[in-house]
Amino acid sequence: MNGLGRGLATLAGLLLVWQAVVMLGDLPPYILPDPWAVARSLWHHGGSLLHHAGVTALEIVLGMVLGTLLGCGSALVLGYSRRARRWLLPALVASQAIPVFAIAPLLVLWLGYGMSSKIAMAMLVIYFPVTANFYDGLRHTRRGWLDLARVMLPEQRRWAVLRHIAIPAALPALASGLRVAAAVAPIGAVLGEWVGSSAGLGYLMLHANSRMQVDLMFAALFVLAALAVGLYFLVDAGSKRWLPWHRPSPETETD
Amino acid sequence: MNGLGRGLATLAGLLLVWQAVVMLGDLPPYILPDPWAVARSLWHHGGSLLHHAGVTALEIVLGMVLGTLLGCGSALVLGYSRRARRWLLPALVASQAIPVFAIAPLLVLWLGYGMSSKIAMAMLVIYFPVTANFYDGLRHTRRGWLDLARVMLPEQRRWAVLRHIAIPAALPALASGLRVAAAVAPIGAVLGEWVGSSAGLGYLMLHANSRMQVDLMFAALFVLAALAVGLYFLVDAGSKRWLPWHRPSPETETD
Amino acid sequence: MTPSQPALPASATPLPARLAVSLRAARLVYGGMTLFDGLNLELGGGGFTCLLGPSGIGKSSLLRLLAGLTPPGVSGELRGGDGRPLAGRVAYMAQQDLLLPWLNVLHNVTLGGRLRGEAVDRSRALGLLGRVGLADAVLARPDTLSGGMRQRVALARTLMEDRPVVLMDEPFSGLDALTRLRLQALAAELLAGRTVLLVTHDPLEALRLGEHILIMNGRPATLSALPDLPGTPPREPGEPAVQAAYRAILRRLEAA
Amino acid sequence: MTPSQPALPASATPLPARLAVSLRAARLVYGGMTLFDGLNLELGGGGFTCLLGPSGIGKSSLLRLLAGLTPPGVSGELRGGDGRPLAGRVAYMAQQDLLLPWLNVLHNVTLGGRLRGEAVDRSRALGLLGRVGLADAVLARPDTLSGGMRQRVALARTLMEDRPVVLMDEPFSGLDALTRLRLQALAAELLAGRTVLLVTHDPLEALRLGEHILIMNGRPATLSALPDLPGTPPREPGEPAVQAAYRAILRRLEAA
Amino acid sequence: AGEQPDPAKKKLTVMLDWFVNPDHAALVVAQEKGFFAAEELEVELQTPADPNDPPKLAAAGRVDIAVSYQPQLLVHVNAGLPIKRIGTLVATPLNSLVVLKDGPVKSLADLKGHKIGYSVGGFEEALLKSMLAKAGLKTEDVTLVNVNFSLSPALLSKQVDAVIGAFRNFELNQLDLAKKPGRAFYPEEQGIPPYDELVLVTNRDKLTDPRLRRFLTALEQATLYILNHPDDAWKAFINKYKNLDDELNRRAWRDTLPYLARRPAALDEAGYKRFTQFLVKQGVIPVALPVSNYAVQLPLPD
Ligand SMILES: Nc1ncnc2c1ncn2[C@@H]1O[C@H](COP(=O)(O)OP(=O)(O)OP(=O)(O)O)[C@@H](O)[C@H]1O
Ligand SMILES: Nc1ncnc2c1ncn2[C@@H]1O[C@H](COP(=O)(O)OP(=O)(O)OP(=O)(O)O)[C@@H](O)[C@H]1O
Ligand SMILES: [Mg+2]
Ligand SMILES: [Mg+2]
Repeated sequence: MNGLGRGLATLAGLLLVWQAVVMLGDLPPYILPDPWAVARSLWHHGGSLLHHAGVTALEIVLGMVLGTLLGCGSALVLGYSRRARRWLLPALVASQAIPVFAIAPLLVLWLGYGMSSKIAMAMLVIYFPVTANFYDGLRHTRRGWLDLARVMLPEQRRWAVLRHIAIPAALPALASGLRVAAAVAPIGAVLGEWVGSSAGLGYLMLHANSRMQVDLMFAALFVLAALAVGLYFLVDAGSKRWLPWHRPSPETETD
Repeated sequence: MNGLGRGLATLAGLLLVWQAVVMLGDLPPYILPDPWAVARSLWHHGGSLLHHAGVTALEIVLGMVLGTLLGCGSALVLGYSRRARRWLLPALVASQAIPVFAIAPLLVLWLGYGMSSKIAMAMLVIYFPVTANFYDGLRHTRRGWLDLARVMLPEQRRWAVLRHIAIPAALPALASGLRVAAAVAPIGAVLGEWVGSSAGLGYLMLHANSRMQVDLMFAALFVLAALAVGLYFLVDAGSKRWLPWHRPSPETETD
Repeated sequence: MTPSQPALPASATPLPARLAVSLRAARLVYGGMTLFDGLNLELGGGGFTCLLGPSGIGKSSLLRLLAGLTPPGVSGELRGGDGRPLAGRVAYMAQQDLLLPWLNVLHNVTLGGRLRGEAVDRSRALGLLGRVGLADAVLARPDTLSGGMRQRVALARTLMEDRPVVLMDEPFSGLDALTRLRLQALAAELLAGRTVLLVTHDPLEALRLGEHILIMNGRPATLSALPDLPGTPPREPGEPAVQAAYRAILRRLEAA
Repeated sequence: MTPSQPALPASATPLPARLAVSLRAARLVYGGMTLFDGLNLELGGGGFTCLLGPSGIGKSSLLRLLAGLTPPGVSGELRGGDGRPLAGRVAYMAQQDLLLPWLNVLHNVTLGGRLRGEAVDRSRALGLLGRVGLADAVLARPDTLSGGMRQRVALARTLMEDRPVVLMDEPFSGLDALTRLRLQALAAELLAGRTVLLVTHDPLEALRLGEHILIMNGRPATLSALPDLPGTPPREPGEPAVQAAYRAILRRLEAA
Repeated sequence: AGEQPDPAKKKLTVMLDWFVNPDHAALVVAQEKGFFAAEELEVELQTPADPNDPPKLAAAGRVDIAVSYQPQLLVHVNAGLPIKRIGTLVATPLNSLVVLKDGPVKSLADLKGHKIGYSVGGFEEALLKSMLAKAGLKTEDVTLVNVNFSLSPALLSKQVDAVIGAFRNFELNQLDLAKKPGRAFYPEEQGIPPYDELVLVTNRDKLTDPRLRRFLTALEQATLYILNHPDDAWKAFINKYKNLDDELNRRAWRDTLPYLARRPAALDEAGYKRFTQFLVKQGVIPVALPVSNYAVQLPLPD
């Protein structure tokens, strides 16, 4: 069975489980609507969902690109400078624990209600998995390679060593981080929409939620999840393509 | 300078930046109070902050433990069974894109306003970094080791190979995931409290926010960030302690 | 070497029946480059066969194939002398030591038993480690060992496996001359009666240990046997027959 | 070997001045175990010195120390013959090949130049690769190479470095007899006039290449020099003086 | 006051307290039916993440006008927010304590030992306290849970037995449509002085902005239009917000009309004073500031 077929079958399975939960748990629609209601809503609001999904997708992609850049940059600074590592790492970790909604007015004040606040949020959410994984890769460079570089280049030219040895060696770890990032980036964009917005799937969901249109909310969730899955497998394929020396062992290959 | 001293110096640096932001950005105290106001509030509400921090810390720790167990379990299932991999992986990725806050209201309705909904939220937030990193480690076991195991154990006894080879080999990747998890777990717990609760730092923030005690809200944020940093360095120290064969190279060591 | 060999000192299990190995019409292609095609290999039951050949010719690939580790692009028929597959009856020592960094030396040596869920014969493992000269390093982590020490751990792990067919890829390459002589003798003793295929780059080692000597050469590679030497191994390197054979081997390798 | 050696064929740079190396009162302790203490080593400017010794005695550790890779717990004074530190004037080939898996063979060989931001002498690298027999594998990724091929890439990378002091840790251990002879000759040719310290397990290799032969032995380890052999390397293994020295080496090693 | 029309004529931004709903009828209709345009105003409506944010952003000058609640206004001004009320959207309480009709609570006295959900700390607790006192109960007799604006779901899923802060025009309909009709207890019938549910606030320094007066004029006209042409107004409303066209909003619209402030600019100074004193007595705010400190009635343009 090919990838598409498998995906559809997984989908069908999940829908069945869902339906079973609704029926067996005797859940009222305001707690969990049944798949049909959601499908109807998906169909009924198709145009508007598509429109909002487009907005969110753009935010996600931009957030992903910028967040990756920022995350890689931070990891490099951490890997480059011992001083940065000592002072910056705790600050980075602390920043992760700050819930957006708590600083929403601050964000609005700085970034306004436009797309920038959403992109900033998507960045924030993916920033840490990228930074932490890449940095982890950078600090675990194989000892022998560093020794080799030290003999070849005895002056403290950390940047050259980073560039030619530590960074390529850490790319597989970065790819791990990017896979996590791809799966959570949609949350970031939606969180940004939470801060205040007039478009996007997050806006649609909050709106629907506040009006107890739970089926529409689930339809939006569904579209969002599809975006995440697509992004994840894109990143996965990319990492296999660009890191040929770090392919999964065939026994555990996905396809 | 030792770890504590550095921590305090970082803190002082951050406070300076904060003060500068307040002064230069000319931010009114109801948007961003200055550090002194927050420090006063920290002192003044010390007892109640401690109480609520205790509740949140318990939620975080339980969420962390359960999320790690669940994440490791999922990664093992993915690593063990090719079938599971094919059907489950897309579902897992999809589940990640579902913004916690969108299903937080539902979770609360299912699990009540007690501690279980917060623990579930913390679990949900850390689940994917743990699963994705550990699974990544499991699927990239060094080829030679798998070959060795195949010769020693020609029957398909995947569990033995996982247990003795793939799992230990993937522990460094798991540690990476746990570091990310430690930094984001507090958000999960606080999101859970934000949706509905009667104790915890999230509750305190909500409460303070609706009473315009912005300084108290930031004091709570501060305590939350401190929890995250503490948890991160705990996990980091643990991973260095328990994975002696995978220590960072001395050049990039943190202390 | 006769079947009435004294029992292995470090092993409590009975000597397995001598098992011949046959590989027919093997073909291995790597990205358009045919390593070998229609290659046949018959190993009689019991005894050392040494495999020599230039670097990069395909010795390790052949060994991996015999160990059941078939890469993509391989075909051929592999059987034990009894007509059944070889799986489960082979011990394999790869060219890299493949020690697991999280296990100490003793646990690395007893890995096979633990993988199979068998009771681990600790005293036999300790005995083997003593005989490869690592009695003091039993609890050391692999990353604190020298290259030669690592190789000896891998050797002990292979000897621990106690299988009728043993495949070894340059098992002594990183050892000093004396240790090497000692471990060659140890291997000859412990693996007596088993079917051993040993890749080596040292013609003297092949001459000392091998009942049969195979030379792999050419692209696609072929196997050719050196005429069997008189006497039973381990032989003394000083013997005139050995010296003559040494020159013959160098000539054969040069002919590539 | 006189200073008026012909210029290196594959190198355009002038031959660097002969540089002596001196290590005084070196002490290395690993977790309570003293590898050596008060160890002195003087290498005259130019010429091959071969270091022999049992596995695990500390040869690689000594080489790493000379390369400036001091592990914790080390003390001692390391200087060039001109009194200045050695840093930047050493090429080092470790016991493991340490190829970077993401670079092809050519890029691995030219790594040093790229690290230092120098213009890369591609044609010299290709020439070296040709001479180590890897002309066909120039664009291959390391994980598709055999063990001996990897070792040859590492050798080419070391030769590419063009430094007055060259430290090599078992550079030929994974090569077949013929390739080994050829590469020994290549190393002797390209490294003429440099100060070379070469760890080997093969007494014949040491006798063939070494102007001086050092034997490391004991715990804490000490260095003792073998009386210098007549004639200039590379020597023929058949010479009677070589054969006598061979036996002497085995005796010395045995004395440990 | 014959001021010049603002030549810059930049947008007037209004931040709602919550997502658009029939409470905002006057704002939406003024926009859709051109009452703002007639006053040469270009108005932009925004929705916040949290109902506590709009006054802060108005105070910070990020938005011109914010929709808030009278009790919140007093808390905010006491905390030093430089804002003042300039208008009213809903001049009576909408807030109520709601229970399920077939639930265990039939009277306020039955609340003893039950869980009550609330959203806005401080005020709603005070409200509850005095309602409970009327029934002879204390705050300690019930368990309070902050449900952060998820009032109906919390009640429907029986996670709480009552909610305070439910709007009688909205949550009651919501429960009704979920086939679990609710029962409301009205604060103003339990001894709590009436107050303005929804007010418009702006930064103190903006009070002279001539556009504010024109804004209030347009609002007044829109309100009258809604009362005179409820069906046309509804159509205008759902024409703009198509996904609000459902039974819930239709009913909420109908139930909201009676509560709309007829004269949005008018200020009931005595009422404000009385309510402020109530809040002081309940300990929600420390001191009763003069009304002029937090509310004004702007002179309307001729
Ligand atoms: N990082 C380390 N930690 C602890 N012990 C170490 C470490 N590295 C090396 N050793 C110990 O130092 C000793 C010498 O090691 P070294 O690698 O120098 O030996 P060697 O002479 O090169 O041996 P070989 O011929 O086997 O390569 C060994 O006993 C080894 O166990
Ligand atoms: N995974 C692979 N992909 C492509 N080519 C490969 C792969 N593995 C091995 N080869 C090629 O197959 C050939 C034989 O490799 P092999 O390791 O069997 O050589 P060998 O005879 O063991 O050499 P050595 O004595 O150097 O260990 C080499 O040319 C190598 O480049
Ligand atoms: Mg090989
Ligand atoms: Mg060594």
